[in-house]
Amino acid sequence: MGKECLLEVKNLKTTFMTEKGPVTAVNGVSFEIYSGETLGIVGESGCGKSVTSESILRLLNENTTKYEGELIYKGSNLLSLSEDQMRHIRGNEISMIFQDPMTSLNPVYTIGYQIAESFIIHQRLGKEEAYTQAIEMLKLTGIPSPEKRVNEYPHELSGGMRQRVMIAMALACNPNLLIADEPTTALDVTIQAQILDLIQGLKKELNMGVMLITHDLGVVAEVCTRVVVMYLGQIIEEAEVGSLFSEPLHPYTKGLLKSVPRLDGDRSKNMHVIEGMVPSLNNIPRGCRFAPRCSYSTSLCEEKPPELKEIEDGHKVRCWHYETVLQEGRRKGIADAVR
Amino acid sequence: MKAYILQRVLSLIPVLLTVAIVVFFIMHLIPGDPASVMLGADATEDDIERLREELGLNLPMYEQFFNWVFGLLQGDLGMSIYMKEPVLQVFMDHLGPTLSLAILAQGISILIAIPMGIIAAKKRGTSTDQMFMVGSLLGISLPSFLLALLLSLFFAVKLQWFPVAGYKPLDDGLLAHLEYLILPALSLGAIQAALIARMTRASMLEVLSMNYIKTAKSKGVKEKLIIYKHALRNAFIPILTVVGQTFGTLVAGAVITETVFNIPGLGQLIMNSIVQRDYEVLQGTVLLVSAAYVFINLIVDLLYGVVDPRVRLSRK
Amino acid sequence: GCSSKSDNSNNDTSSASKGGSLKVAYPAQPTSLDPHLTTANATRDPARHIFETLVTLNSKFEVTPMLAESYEVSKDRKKVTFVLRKGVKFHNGKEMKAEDVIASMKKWQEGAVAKANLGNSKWEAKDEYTVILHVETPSIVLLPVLAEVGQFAAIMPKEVIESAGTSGITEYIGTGPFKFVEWKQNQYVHLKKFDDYKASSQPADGLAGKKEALVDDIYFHFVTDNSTRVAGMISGEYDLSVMMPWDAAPQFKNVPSLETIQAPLGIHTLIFNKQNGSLKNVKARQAVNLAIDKKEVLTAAVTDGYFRLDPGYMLKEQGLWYTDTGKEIYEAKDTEKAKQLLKEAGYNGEELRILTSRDYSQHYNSAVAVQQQLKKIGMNVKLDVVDWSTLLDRRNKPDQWEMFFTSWPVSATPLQYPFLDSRAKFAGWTNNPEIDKLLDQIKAQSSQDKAKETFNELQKVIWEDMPVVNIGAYDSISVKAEKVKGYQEFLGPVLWNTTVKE
Amino acid sequence: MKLYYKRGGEKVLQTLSDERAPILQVKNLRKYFPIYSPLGRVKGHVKAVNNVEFTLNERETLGLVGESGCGKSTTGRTIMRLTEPTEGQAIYKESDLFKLKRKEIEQIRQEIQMVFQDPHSSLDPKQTIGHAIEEPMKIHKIGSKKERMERTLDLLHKVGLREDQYYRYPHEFSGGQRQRIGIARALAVNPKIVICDEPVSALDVSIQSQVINLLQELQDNLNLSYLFIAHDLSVVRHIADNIGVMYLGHMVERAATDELFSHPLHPYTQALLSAVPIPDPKLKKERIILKGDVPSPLNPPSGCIFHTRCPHVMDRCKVLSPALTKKGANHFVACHLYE
Amino acid sequence: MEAKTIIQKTDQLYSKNLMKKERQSLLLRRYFSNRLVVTGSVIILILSLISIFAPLITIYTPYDMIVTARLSPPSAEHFFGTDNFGRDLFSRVVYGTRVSMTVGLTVAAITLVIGAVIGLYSAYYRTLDHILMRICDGLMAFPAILLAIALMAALGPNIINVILSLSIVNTPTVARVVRSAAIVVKEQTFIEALRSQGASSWRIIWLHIAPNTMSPLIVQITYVFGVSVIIEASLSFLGAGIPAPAPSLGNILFDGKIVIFNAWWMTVFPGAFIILSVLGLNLFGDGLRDLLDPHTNKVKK
Ligand SMILES: Nc1ncnc2c1ncn2[C@@H]1O[C@H](COP(=O)(O)OP(=O)(O)OP(=O)(O)O)[C@@H](O)[C@H]1O
Ligand SMILES: Nc1ncnc2c1ncn2[C@@H]1O[C@H](COP(=O)(O)OP(=O)(O)OP(=O)(O)O)[C@@H](O)[C@H]1O
Ligand SMILES: [Mg+2]
Ligand SMILES: [Mg+2]
Repeated sequence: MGKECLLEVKNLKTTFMTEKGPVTAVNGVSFEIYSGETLGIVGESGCGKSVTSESILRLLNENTTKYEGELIYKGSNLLSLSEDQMRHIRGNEISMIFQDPMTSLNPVYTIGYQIAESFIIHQRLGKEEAYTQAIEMLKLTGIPSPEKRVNEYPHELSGGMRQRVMIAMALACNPNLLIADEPTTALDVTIQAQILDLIQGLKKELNMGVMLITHDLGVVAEVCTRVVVMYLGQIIEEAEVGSLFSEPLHPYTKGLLKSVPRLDGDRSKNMHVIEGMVPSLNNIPRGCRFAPRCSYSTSLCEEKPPELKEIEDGHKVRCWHYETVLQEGRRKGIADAVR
Repeated sequence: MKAYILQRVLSLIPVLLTVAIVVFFIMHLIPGDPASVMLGADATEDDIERLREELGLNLPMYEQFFNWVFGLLQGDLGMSIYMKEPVLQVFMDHLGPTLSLAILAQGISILIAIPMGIIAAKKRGTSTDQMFMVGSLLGISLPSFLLALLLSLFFAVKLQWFPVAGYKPLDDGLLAHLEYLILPALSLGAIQAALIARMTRASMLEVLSMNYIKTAKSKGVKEKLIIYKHALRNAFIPILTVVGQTFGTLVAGAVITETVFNIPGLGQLIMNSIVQRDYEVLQGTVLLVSAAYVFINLIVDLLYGVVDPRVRLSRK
Repeated sequence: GCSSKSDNSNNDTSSASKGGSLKVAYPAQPTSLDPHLTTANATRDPARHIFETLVTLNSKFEVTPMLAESYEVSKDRKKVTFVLRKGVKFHNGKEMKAEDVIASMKKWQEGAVAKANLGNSKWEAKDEYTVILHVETPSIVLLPVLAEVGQFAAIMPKEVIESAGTSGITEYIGTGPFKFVEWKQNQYVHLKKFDDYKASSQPADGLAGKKEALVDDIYFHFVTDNSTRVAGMISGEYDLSVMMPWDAAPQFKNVPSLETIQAPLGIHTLIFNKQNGSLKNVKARQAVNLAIDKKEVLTAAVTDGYFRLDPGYMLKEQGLWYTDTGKEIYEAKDTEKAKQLLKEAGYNGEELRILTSRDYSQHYNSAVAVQQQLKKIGMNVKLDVVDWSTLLDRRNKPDQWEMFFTSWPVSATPLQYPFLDSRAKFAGWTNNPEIDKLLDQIKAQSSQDKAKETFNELQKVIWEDMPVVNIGAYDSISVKAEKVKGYQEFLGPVLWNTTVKE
Repeated sequence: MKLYYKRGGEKVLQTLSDERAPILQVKNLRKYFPIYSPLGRVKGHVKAVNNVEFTLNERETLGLVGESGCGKSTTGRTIMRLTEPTEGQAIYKESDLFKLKRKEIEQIRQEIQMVFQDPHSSLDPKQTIGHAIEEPMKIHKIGSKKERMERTLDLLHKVGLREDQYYRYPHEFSGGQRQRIGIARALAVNPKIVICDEPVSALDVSIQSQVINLLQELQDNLNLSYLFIAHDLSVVRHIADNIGVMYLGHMVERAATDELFSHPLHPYTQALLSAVPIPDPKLKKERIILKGDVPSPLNPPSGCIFHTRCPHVMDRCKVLSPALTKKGANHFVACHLYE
Repeated sequence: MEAKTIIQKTDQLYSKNLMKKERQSLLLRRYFSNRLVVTGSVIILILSLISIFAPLITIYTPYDMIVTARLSPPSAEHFFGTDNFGRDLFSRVVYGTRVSMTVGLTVAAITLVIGAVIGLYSAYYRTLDHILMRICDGLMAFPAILLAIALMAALGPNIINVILSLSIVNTPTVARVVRSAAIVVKEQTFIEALRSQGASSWRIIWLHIAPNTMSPLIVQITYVFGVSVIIEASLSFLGAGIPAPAPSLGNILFDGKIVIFNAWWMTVFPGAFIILSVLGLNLFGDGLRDLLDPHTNKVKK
């Protein structure tokens, strides 16, 4: 299967008008998604992952949100489409799964209806036909006895099942691109494994592009092909999964990787810590946004924001000192290997 | 479900008992009694005393109370002293106008208020929103008697579009029936409308910020459908609650409206029973009105289940 | 436009259009339509169209036969023989006979008014159409009481009386020109023309004489809210409304389709508590009289033009009784002297309560005005505003009030005023042996002239001892639509011989 | 006093936990929540905790893991007597906590404190954090006003907050900081045992390690014993000396940490371990994906509670419930496979 | 050591003051940017000033009557005209506002205290809840104005009884609001945390649950204030409220009702004052809710 570029995000900037003035939650984010690949977007809570994904479908409140940049999908800019054209894309060509399956399903309608609705809107199917299709979709996601389940309400299902319903709904119209915004955060590990497995399987089967948003690097390592790391509304690093984990270039990525507790880590050591906290969006550092927490930080970092730079093939980083980081990492890697 | 209804009905007992005690003792604490009222201003004390005895009003209060409660337990609400009819009968005679009035008032207020609330929520922060909300605030601030007076002055006396006062039962034709009820219903429904509009707006705003609205949007559902299908139904529970509660206040509000528009409903009945000290009528009526209030709220609770399947099975 | 006291009683009514229905906006709902039971106007006004009495009053307040063809008082004044009119039918079709009269009178006699004046008098049927009343002590009020309009001596069928309970009859069947159809609680009383009514052959005069139902239906709509009645009259919702608020009168002048009718209502009195409190002392009461500006009080109560400053306890119209004795006392107004009298009475700023109710604006307004006036002579006056029924209850308790206002409808004789007789134990508890003696004397007088003379004496004593103060006489206002013709008011609305031109 | 562990440097291996004196022994703990019918009759029971046994030793951390709803919090809350147990014993200092009177238990709470999962709702939003930390001292009437204040400032310092934050309100802090406040509050009255109910689940990775390090440090300095409840195995592995694995109210396996991770015996433990995503794309391990959802505790399966999802299910499992049996030193498992 | 604590303390003091100022200025900013509250408070302020300084701004007392000058229209002498006793309407309206505000305020204060106690305790103790809430249900099912009318009839009309009966009528709703807020608070982990520290119920209820139910309580109380003003007026309008000759907005309207055709001023002025005071309070309450609830204030347009 050829890798065609599904969506090109160019310099996306999303600004909220708030009481305290405009807040730019996503500031100049650019990346591409290809069909058949899983792009991971990671970052801590509040770094702008959800805003990025919702900006792509223009789901945010139009009255209080301003989008800038370009979202090139099939040659046209999503940001300049009319609401009607956009609606045709939503759920049909690009669809989305949200983090919390409990609150993301409408509690007052049966899951059958909610899945069927996609068919009714986009394929103009009759009610009965749409329900049959809905049952098919449920079957696809591996829910047992879907004929019965279609008539149940969200609250009658467990978390894992609800997330399957969300997936069934999102996949109803064979979208080209699936955006999954933290699809497993609310679930237990064993259920998470089930769901990730399902998404992976379906992706292969339907040759979609998947944009997987998460803050769990473990999940990224298991399912993604490429990763974008975000920090405070910006991309700070982008790479193939392998090279990101083996050779993180940004001190933040590195810190993050180290502070994730590992089943095979050394128990007796203290856990690695990234000191400090993420600054608020109202109070963004002048230079590099990570500078206040960075151990490599110099006066340059505090003065001047670095650009996102492509270092190797497909590996981009936004840091003045990536070389130092790289070298240190390599030395350490050798040391580890020796030990 | 049945068990739930049964439980709710059982919980009526203490509520109604409270009402019974309060209404009985308030009534009997009021100076004056039916005997002196009935015999008029010039009656002598002896006459009054004699009538009092005949009516059983000279018994100790607790005895009267227990007699009454005992009757209640056997389903006997007592007799009207003046009308010489069973209280239930009297109540039913006066129920019609109030019911019509309340339904019409509630209907008008719902018809005006819910769309207003939805539009305000949709256009949050715009001048339409502000206009609607200031309007609804005025609705809350305007005492209903003042509104009743102004409406009657303008539409009935000046323009003569509607009759000033009075009532025609439904048997006289729907049009005649409504003709007499429109103004009272408007004045009675204004506060309700204001409350419902505000609640609708608040509730819609909350629902519109929910994740499932985003989900619907991400599916490509039209905005209109999102509002009317996905949001409104979810926003309905708090609206229903207000509707249920205000239905109770409608009866209270009817006291004033019925006085101004001279409608022979429960409000008038209650007022007259207080004035005339028709103990058992007042006690029975208030008891039934309270029961109706509780009952309406039970229905509202059951409607929750229709609107929201989550409420259907599990209740805390 | 506004017209005088009563519509010129037309004799051309017969030529006027008949039929139609008359919608009366009535200010209060009766507690019962049984006239034997209560003195209330709300009962009297609808009931007088259903029921009739043996004798009644003509426009000069003279006793005139009604259901009786004639009556005759025996020499010793202990026996009155009534000959009944023949062929008078009750609404149930039965003819009125002596047994009905006797049953009715027995029941009526249990009422307060009758009991006080007739005592244990006995009724006897001489034959089917003759009844005889035997009294123990002769009394000048005997016939006036039988003709009294409040708690009146209505004649009903015997069966109706037999089936009556403690709180009155349940079937409203009389001999009047209108028959009872329906009473919708809190809504209306509906009367219908009684086709078999047998009218008296005498010309119509007051409540007496020929009565003819010229409308098919009468509705007494109970409209308790004054402003609603006003609005209803202006908008044409109702044809007639009695006891209108005086303050609304100017408004009616601007409406061409309405006519205002002014009729004497009665006297306005301030009653003192003579059993308890500071006003036990006659000097204190006299001080109050001196302090009150009666014109101001009446203006506040019933507005300008609807009252007469008059010391008489009987109305000027009642030539049989009227006297203006006590005028000087009535008109005297002297704050200084009042203060002086108060001091003599030993008044020390104790709180005096005026018991009043908003249910009657004239009483309430008077109370408000008097409170201000009494303050000027240093009296510490408080208003106790309660609802009417509470007032009725509280005024019977000597420790609960010092003063209250009340009005007295025009009465056939002064003997009906309960505030004079110590035996009536009426609120205020007048206990003046001299007054009692004079009352008895009036009762025992054999001629009206002598009775009037004694009454003159009585009124003088009243103005001196001041068990109550007469503030003045005042009129009621009724409003009718222009299309209502032949309507007159005599001690209440009279709806026979009245037409509605449609 | 003997130190067993030194953090951050070379480790002193400890072998037998029996060396340490038990401080809290929980035996045969059951907690059934009655379910009422609308008429107030008991309809059934949620068997939230069913026959749980463990021993917590002095200066040791006992980890309690399991998926959502398996009864971990209920266990902790029952020991605190925040909810009354249905059955069982909890021996602390020779007395049974479950038999103490109301006043006595209020006293004993000075020695057993708790840190909660949700840092947002576990602090009174209307109380400054200084007062929040002082509150337990006030309750137990410890020290004068001045002493309390000084101790509070000291505690703030200890958990890495600035003294001048004494007068700030909870909403002015980030999740990690709030959790530190919660910890400071628990430590204010010098407890012996701290029950930590998922203290880091709500935190971001980079903050999570800060809090865990803090907990470990405090344990060493203050000789605390932790009952550490979590669902994240990799975190528990880091901090716990012994681990109990719970499933549907039952403790299915208990062992020393290293033993459990190297030789998981129970099929559920094995699945749980395999489901934890490893942040290393090179390490593609075989995952055991369990079928279905966790059954409801209202209506637990007969026999072995795990048999509905167990890959090794045998006929026996459906009828016979296995007992917790000893398999090696300090390793207990409840499974028919090992009988 | 001592020096250090002193420095620390001055530091704390300094930062405490600074923070207080910061907070105040933020609150002030939010206050002034909220048009609702500002309008509401301006209205209430004006009305309060009018009622407090009533004797200073009126020429006549509300009782002076010149019966001959009854029902005269507004003029330079009588700004609002005179009433049916020839009393100065301006003075009566001003004093009437005073009465209405007093009634509203006192009822609000009484219901606040009693409602809070009932609400908090029934939220905390389940058995108590069953009893108290049934009683509240009963009182709530009882049509409020009827309860007030009946109570007034029983107790006799005077301002204290008006306040008493309005308090009885309104307490159940306040109790309910407090209770439902308190139940939510009670389920929060910090209450469990307090229990796990050994805190007594008294401490939990009064020091922790109570402060957290404040914002819905305050909103409800402003509502009660408004409702009391209206019910008092309605009672007076039905002739069962503040007894004469004391003026209240309602009984002025009651008198004005009959002369509405020929003396509009007796309806318009007291009516406007009632609407103004209730409107002011509602605006204030609404705005206050927005102020107290950080969520509704986030997005500005
Ligand atoms: N409607 C909004 N108005 C103002 N600020 C907003 C709005 N929505 C999001 N933000 C801010 O934008 C930033 C990014 O939010 P976003 O939801 O994208 O974070 P996230 O990376 O998805 O975090 P999480 O992992 O918690 O979901 C946050 O600081 C958030 O406060
Ligand atoms: N008060 C209660 N009434 C009824 N059931 C309860 C109550 N508290 C807890 N439960 C039930 O007991 C079971 C165990 O709950 P518990 O909170 O102990 O689980 P947990 O392991 O802590 O889960 P989590 O990881 O989600 O916190 C759950 O099924 C829960 O629904
Ligand atoms: Mg997000
Ligand atoms: Mg838990």
